[in-house]
Amino acid sequence: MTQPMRASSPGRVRRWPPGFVSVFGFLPLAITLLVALFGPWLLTTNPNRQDLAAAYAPPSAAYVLGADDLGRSIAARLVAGARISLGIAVVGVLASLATGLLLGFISAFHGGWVRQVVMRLSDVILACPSLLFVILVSGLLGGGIGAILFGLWMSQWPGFARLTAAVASKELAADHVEASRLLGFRPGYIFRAHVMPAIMPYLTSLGALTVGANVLTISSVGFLGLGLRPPDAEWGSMIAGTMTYFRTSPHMVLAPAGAILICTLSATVIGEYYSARHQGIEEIA
Amino acid sequence: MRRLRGLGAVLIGHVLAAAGVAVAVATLAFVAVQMAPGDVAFRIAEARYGERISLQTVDQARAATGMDQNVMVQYLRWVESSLTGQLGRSMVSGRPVMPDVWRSFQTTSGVAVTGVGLALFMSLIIGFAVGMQQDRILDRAFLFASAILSSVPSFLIGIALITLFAITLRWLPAAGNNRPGYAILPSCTLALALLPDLSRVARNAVVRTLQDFYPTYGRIKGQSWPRIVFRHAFRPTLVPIVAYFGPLVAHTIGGLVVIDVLFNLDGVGTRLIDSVLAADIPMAMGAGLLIGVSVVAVNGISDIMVQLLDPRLSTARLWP
Amino acid sequence: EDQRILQITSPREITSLALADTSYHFRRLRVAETLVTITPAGKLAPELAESWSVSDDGLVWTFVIRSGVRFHDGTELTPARVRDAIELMRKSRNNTEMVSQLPISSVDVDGGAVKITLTRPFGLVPDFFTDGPAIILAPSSFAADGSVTQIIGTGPYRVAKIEGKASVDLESFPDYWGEPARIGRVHFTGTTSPDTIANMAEAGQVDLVLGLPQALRDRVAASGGVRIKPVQTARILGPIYNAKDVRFDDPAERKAVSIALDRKGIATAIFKNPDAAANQLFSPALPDWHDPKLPPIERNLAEAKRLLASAGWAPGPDGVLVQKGTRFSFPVFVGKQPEMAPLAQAIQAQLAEVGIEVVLEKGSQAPVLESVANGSFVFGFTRRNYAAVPDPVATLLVDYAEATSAQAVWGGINYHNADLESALQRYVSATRDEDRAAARDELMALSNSDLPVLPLIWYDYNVSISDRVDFDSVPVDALEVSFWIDRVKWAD
Amino acid sequence: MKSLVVENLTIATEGRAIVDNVTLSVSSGEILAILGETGSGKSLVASAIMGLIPRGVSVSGRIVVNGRSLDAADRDGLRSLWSKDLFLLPQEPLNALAPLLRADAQVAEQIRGRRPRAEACAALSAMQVDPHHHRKRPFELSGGMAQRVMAAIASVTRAGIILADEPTKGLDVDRRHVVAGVFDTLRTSGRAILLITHDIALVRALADQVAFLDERRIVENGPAARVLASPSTDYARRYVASDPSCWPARPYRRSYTGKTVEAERLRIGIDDTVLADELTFHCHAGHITALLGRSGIGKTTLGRTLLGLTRPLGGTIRRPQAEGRSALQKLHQDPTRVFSPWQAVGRSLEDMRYLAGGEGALRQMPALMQRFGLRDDVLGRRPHQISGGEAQRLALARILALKPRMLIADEPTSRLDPPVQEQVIRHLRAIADIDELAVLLITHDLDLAHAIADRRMLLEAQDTGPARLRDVTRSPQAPTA
Ligand SMILES: Nc1ncnc2c1ncn2[C@@H]1O[C@H](COP(=O)(O)OP(=O)(O)OP(=O)(O)O)[C@@H](O)[C@H]1O
Ligand SMILES: Nc1ncnc2c1ncn2[C@@H]1O[C@H](COP(=O)(O)OP(=O)(O)OP(=O)(O)O)[C@@H](O)[C@H]1O
Ligand SMILES: [Mg+2]
Ligand SMILES: [Mg+2]
Ligand code: NI
Repeated sequence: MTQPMRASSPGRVRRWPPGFVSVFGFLPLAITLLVALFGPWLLTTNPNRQDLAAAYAPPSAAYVLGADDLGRSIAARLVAGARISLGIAVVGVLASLATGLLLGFISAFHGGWVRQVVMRLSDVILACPSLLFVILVSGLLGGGIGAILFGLWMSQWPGFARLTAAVASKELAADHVEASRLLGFRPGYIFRAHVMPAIMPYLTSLGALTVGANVLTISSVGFLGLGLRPPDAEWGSMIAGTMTYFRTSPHMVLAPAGAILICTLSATVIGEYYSARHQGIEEIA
Repeated sequence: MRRLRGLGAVLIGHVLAAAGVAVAVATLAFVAVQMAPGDVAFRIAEARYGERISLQTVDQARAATGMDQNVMVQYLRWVESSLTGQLGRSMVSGRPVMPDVWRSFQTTSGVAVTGVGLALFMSLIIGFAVGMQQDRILDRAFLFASAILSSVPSFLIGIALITLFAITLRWLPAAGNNRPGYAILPSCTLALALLPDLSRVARNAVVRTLQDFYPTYGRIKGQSWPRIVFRHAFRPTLVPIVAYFGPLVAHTIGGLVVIDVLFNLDGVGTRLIDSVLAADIPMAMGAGLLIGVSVVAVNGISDIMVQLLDPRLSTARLWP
Repeated sequence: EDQRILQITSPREITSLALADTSYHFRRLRVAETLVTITPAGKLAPELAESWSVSDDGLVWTFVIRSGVRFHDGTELTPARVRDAIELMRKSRNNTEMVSQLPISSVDVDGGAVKITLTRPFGLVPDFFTDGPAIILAPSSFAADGSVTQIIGTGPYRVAKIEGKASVDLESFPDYWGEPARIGRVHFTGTTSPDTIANMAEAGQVDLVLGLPQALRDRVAASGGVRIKPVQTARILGPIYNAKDVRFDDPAERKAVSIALDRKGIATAIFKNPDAAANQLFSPALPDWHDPKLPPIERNLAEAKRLLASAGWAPGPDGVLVQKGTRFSFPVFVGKQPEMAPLAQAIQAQLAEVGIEVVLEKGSQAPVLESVANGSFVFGFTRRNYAAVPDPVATLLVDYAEATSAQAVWGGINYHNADLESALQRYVSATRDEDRAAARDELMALSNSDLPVLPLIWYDYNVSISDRVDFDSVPVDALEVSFWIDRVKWAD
Repeated sequence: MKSLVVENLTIATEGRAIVDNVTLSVSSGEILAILGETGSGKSLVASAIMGLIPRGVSVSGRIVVNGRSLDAADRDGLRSLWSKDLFLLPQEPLNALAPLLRADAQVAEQIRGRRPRAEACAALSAMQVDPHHHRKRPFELSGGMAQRVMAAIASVTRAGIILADEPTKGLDVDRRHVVAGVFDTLRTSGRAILLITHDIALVRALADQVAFLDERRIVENGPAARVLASPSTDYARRYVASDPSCWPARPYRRSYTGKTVEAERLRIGIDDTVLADELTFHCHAGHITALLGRSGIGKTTLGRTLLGLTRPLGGTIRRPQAEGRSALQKLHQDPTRVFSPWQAVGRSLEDMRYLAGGEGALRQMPALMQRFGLRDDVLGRRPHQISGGEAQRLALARILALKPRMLIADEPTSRLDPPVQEQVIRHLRAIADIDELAVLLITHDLDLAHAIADRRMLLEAQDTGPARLRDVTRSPQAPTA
């Protein structure tokens, strides 16, 4: 066994080399985000245009990534799906993040029963697996972007709230906050100048990891057939719709699966990168 | 002695929390069914009659299941039958809920225990092997591989395993739970789905421990390396891993829903979803109850284990 | 002794033991039997009734009950038991059950026979007794409150164990009255996910897949070790509509929607069978009712647009047709069946080309029925089997007869046609074959011109057969009455 | 022969030398004390000798251990000498003890005897660790106890060279003698000891040689007796003189100024545990009142209660008010931690404009900074990049700008080295005198209290029940702090 004896001072762990993070983290995610934002203007083919005669067509000049079971361009649907899959994932994270930040900070700042209420509530929600939650909500509300967003938001804000509360109460107990309070600064200022900078790296990391997890969750819900309303092109339901033909026309499954993989991988790499820069995130989260 | 009393309090706290959560989850399932848009009787009728559903069968279902009664009455009826331990009768099959839910739970826990056990075992080995090589090539390779694996949807992992081991090699059954070895592929799928996160937790725990000064100081004091690893550092390293059991069980139950569908297993998560969508209130509440209790139980066990491992953490942190 | 177990699967689950719910299923598994059955060739055949006859006035039907038949619990089948069972069937308020539709005035035991007296002549009594819920179970099947607690039938197989909704173990019944089952033990797995069914077939884990979804046929066939027997059924898949709704009250509108659909494309791409494209309500599986001379319905967008224009529809600002402020737009619920999602999307895209907007929603039968109940229903799909009782008129009666059509859902909502109603009446009360034939021709003509259901796809029924099983011994039943597993032999 | 020689040791981070060309040597049976400002690199010198220099810090020079000469950058070479030749008593004992192993087990595993457990207990008892603490785990021990467990481990080491980094911090006078005894015994047994400390009294009692580290290099070294008696460099002179025991005592005067804070029958505690009761006292403007008391008795809690940070359990407090905020302010123990660590300290000062009356306060700052001798260039740095003395003066300036009436200073100098402590304390005295500010100075250091406080109050435990407050300003015998 080697002796890992570099430990006298933790320092910063360089888990991912920065170049690596750019190539596998920021670059693919940036491209996907750009595609999601500007894709509809780049598209020459309508993602919902059907040509039953071209159904199951393998990749060709006309269909760069082939056509699906209804003869729709898979490439066009991937581009359209970026907006939906990634959009829901990101918006879901932003909404949970905002809620969690607010409730977490308030419960850390106020303490007492407010904290108890928020924390017990998030305990109960966290005990419910988030995939189950999203499935149930979107099943009951009949699918649709709103239902999935609601499910993601509902199941994810507690994680952010607990993280915020943990970091914030540690930070609020620190001398610099006590000093600021004594000097007469208001909670808003303390949040902005003392607590936010401490939470930010954790939130970035958890946020990025959650975006990745969300892409997977959305695709799983789509796979179970409970996702969005057809014909919306969402990557998971693209897989679900064509899974049957996996062994006969693999391109129909591999293209969206690849998109999910790349997107999740880059979000994971980014999240891991940030959490490696701020050790101890597992303990707090 | 004081610590034992502390543990006793923790235990009671957990039991109370479990009861609370169980009732909360079951009630939530009840509310969810009631809140869903549309007439519940139609959903029950569809689950019962499938293709043969008609306006008459809907009326029949409504009358047979007591859905024509007041919501409060329905809820109280469930509470009443739950107190007898039967959890009522399914609105779809008419059979008592308990044996069915229990069977699903056994299926799920069979797969879950094997899968989680496998993942735990592998991740401990990987975690120690890789964590001690921190930042070397093996560590980097592991981190990248685990990031990739964690980005693959679990249904694709399952499909890959089925294609290889069931269809191509024909070593194992592709689905169902009536064949010997049926749990192997689902468990492996689950294990592979859990492995990236779990082994990262293990690896980080090892790295964290080794970043502390005391293992180094052990060497300064002249202790041997194995002694430091197993006597000084092992217990602290286990703490974050055991503490991760809570999220782990949630991931497991979530992941199993997909695995159930893929392998045609009648698991408890799938049963919860099916029965909520079918508005089978007693069944949904029964399944929710079992899921809630098992999540809380695992959380409790993990909590108590963490506190036994590291008494520093025993300060009034009841749940989770 | 041969300890091998025949492994079978189908996309059905055992939702409950109640007769209305899964009696079909236990009949298919050859556990329970009815008085009259249908052979794989589609002909009526005696089962628990040895023979039957009708009085000249057509009012009294006599069913001679087979003697020496034992239930799986050892008790004997008696005419009294049959009478009680029929009395139970009559009480059902469920209009999908056939026996309750019969105009029965009384049921009596007459020696070794059961006599059924009608209030008016009705030609299809034996046909109606082939219905699934008409199975006859031993009294020990029922609890005191009348609910079914176990399935104690008379078939060649008896239930050894039922576990959950997906697993049934069967063993052959030594005291069976007829030819005993050839394979001693059978295990049935209900599998809802089509991919899982395909996986099991490809892995060689099941010997028979009874009802392999059409879309999976090529894939499973390509895997080797499995052969597939397909057969066209009498099951139609097609749009139904609310005939009172302004969008569908005019036959021209229905015609336009019908010819706006690309049947060939859908049949080929989604159902993998160009012959599945339906040009009439009744498939070739019902030779008496199928008109082979009818030409295929070709897609004709120009004609469709013209018809719609003639019915008063003009394109609105967004391209969707409008008539007096009503947009030609409606929701469609997409069910869970494997073909429904692509089918609905194909139809959405095809109707969009003539200016009809389809909004797809998740959900299957329940919301459809609910919208029917509250009057908001516009458009949906039916998957109607016209041979649940071998004579399609039984199903037509439920859907279109004056007495029942108000409650009918799966054959055109609010659809009334006096000609159709009278033709149906004439058919069932006809005592002469030529009267009946005339009524049948009229029914065929009406159903194909007035389009109560827009014919789209005829379903195939596929059985995938592993090489462990003797391929030729597996009967394939186009009418989906039974799996006939008692006739299956091992390959060696 | 010298046991340990450090030649031309240079330690640097990117672009900045922390220790420059340091040369030291210790013989066996000798104690070398290294004194110097906090952050001057004393601990890093010890780390370098142990081969523990963290990544990102470069090190050069030679280290000779018992005649074996090694490159200072040869980490593996130095590590191979661990426990046989080199032993370290680290600055933070809690980081060095295995967190979940009991104290006696940690000592016992160092002992090669036949009955290690019994010998371990004997060693612990010798350190005045009571037997009922022997089976405790590190986190159940107070800082002082942990320090003594480490001393017990050191007392059984076989290594010939011992590096001790502040082994007596956090200990009261009696316990300090015990630990000093350990080093004395080790010296007698022929060990060479490198002692890093801020404690001049300990150096006087123990050291054979003394070295002063200032501005990255050794400014003066030599035999302890000579150097301490007549330091030749400015820095050493200042260092020795800054020991509060050398300061003149402050004479008693009656007070005529107004009262700032008044407490009547105050009962303090945490949650429902009463720590002290029947506290009736007041502070006068322009006075420094010292609050003395045993560790853990509740001094900090009393301060926090006065500030309104902890809820009083009974009694009344009258506090001055100013501009909607409390006119009571606190000077913290660790000055570098009172500024938001995420921004430059200048930014933290500018943020005062968000306060009521903050603009006016901000305009005062330049003058205040000048008064405290602070240069503008500190403003651009983050808190961890400024020295403790600078930080404490900056904190004082920020507080003064808001014109408080009273200041509660909780051990404001215990993290600072003696020269810096003196500087801060003199500023505090000046503030009290010039700005008529009342100061409540919480301290353990009796000498300090005698030197600058106008009043001294002792919080002392009763035989039964909560602690009481006693005015000891004019009591002749020194209360034990
Ligand atoms: N890993 C590191 N990387 C960069 N700089 C460091 C590192 N460790 C310490 N330093 C810096 O080196 C300087 C000396 O630190 P050191 O701990 O040796 O001081 P010290 O003299 O022991 O102080 P104290 O009396 O407070 O213990 C400090 O300015 C510190 O910020
Ligand atoms: N947050 C807390 N929760 C519970 N007990 C506490 C807390 N803070 C302090 N105590 C306890 O309250 C008592 C008084 O603590 P306090 O900090 O006031 O002592 P002190 O006199 O300032 O001691 P020292 O001189 O060591 O700083 C101690 O016994 C301590 O253990
Ligand atoms: Mg130091
Ligand atoms: Mg204190
Ligand atoms: Ni006075």
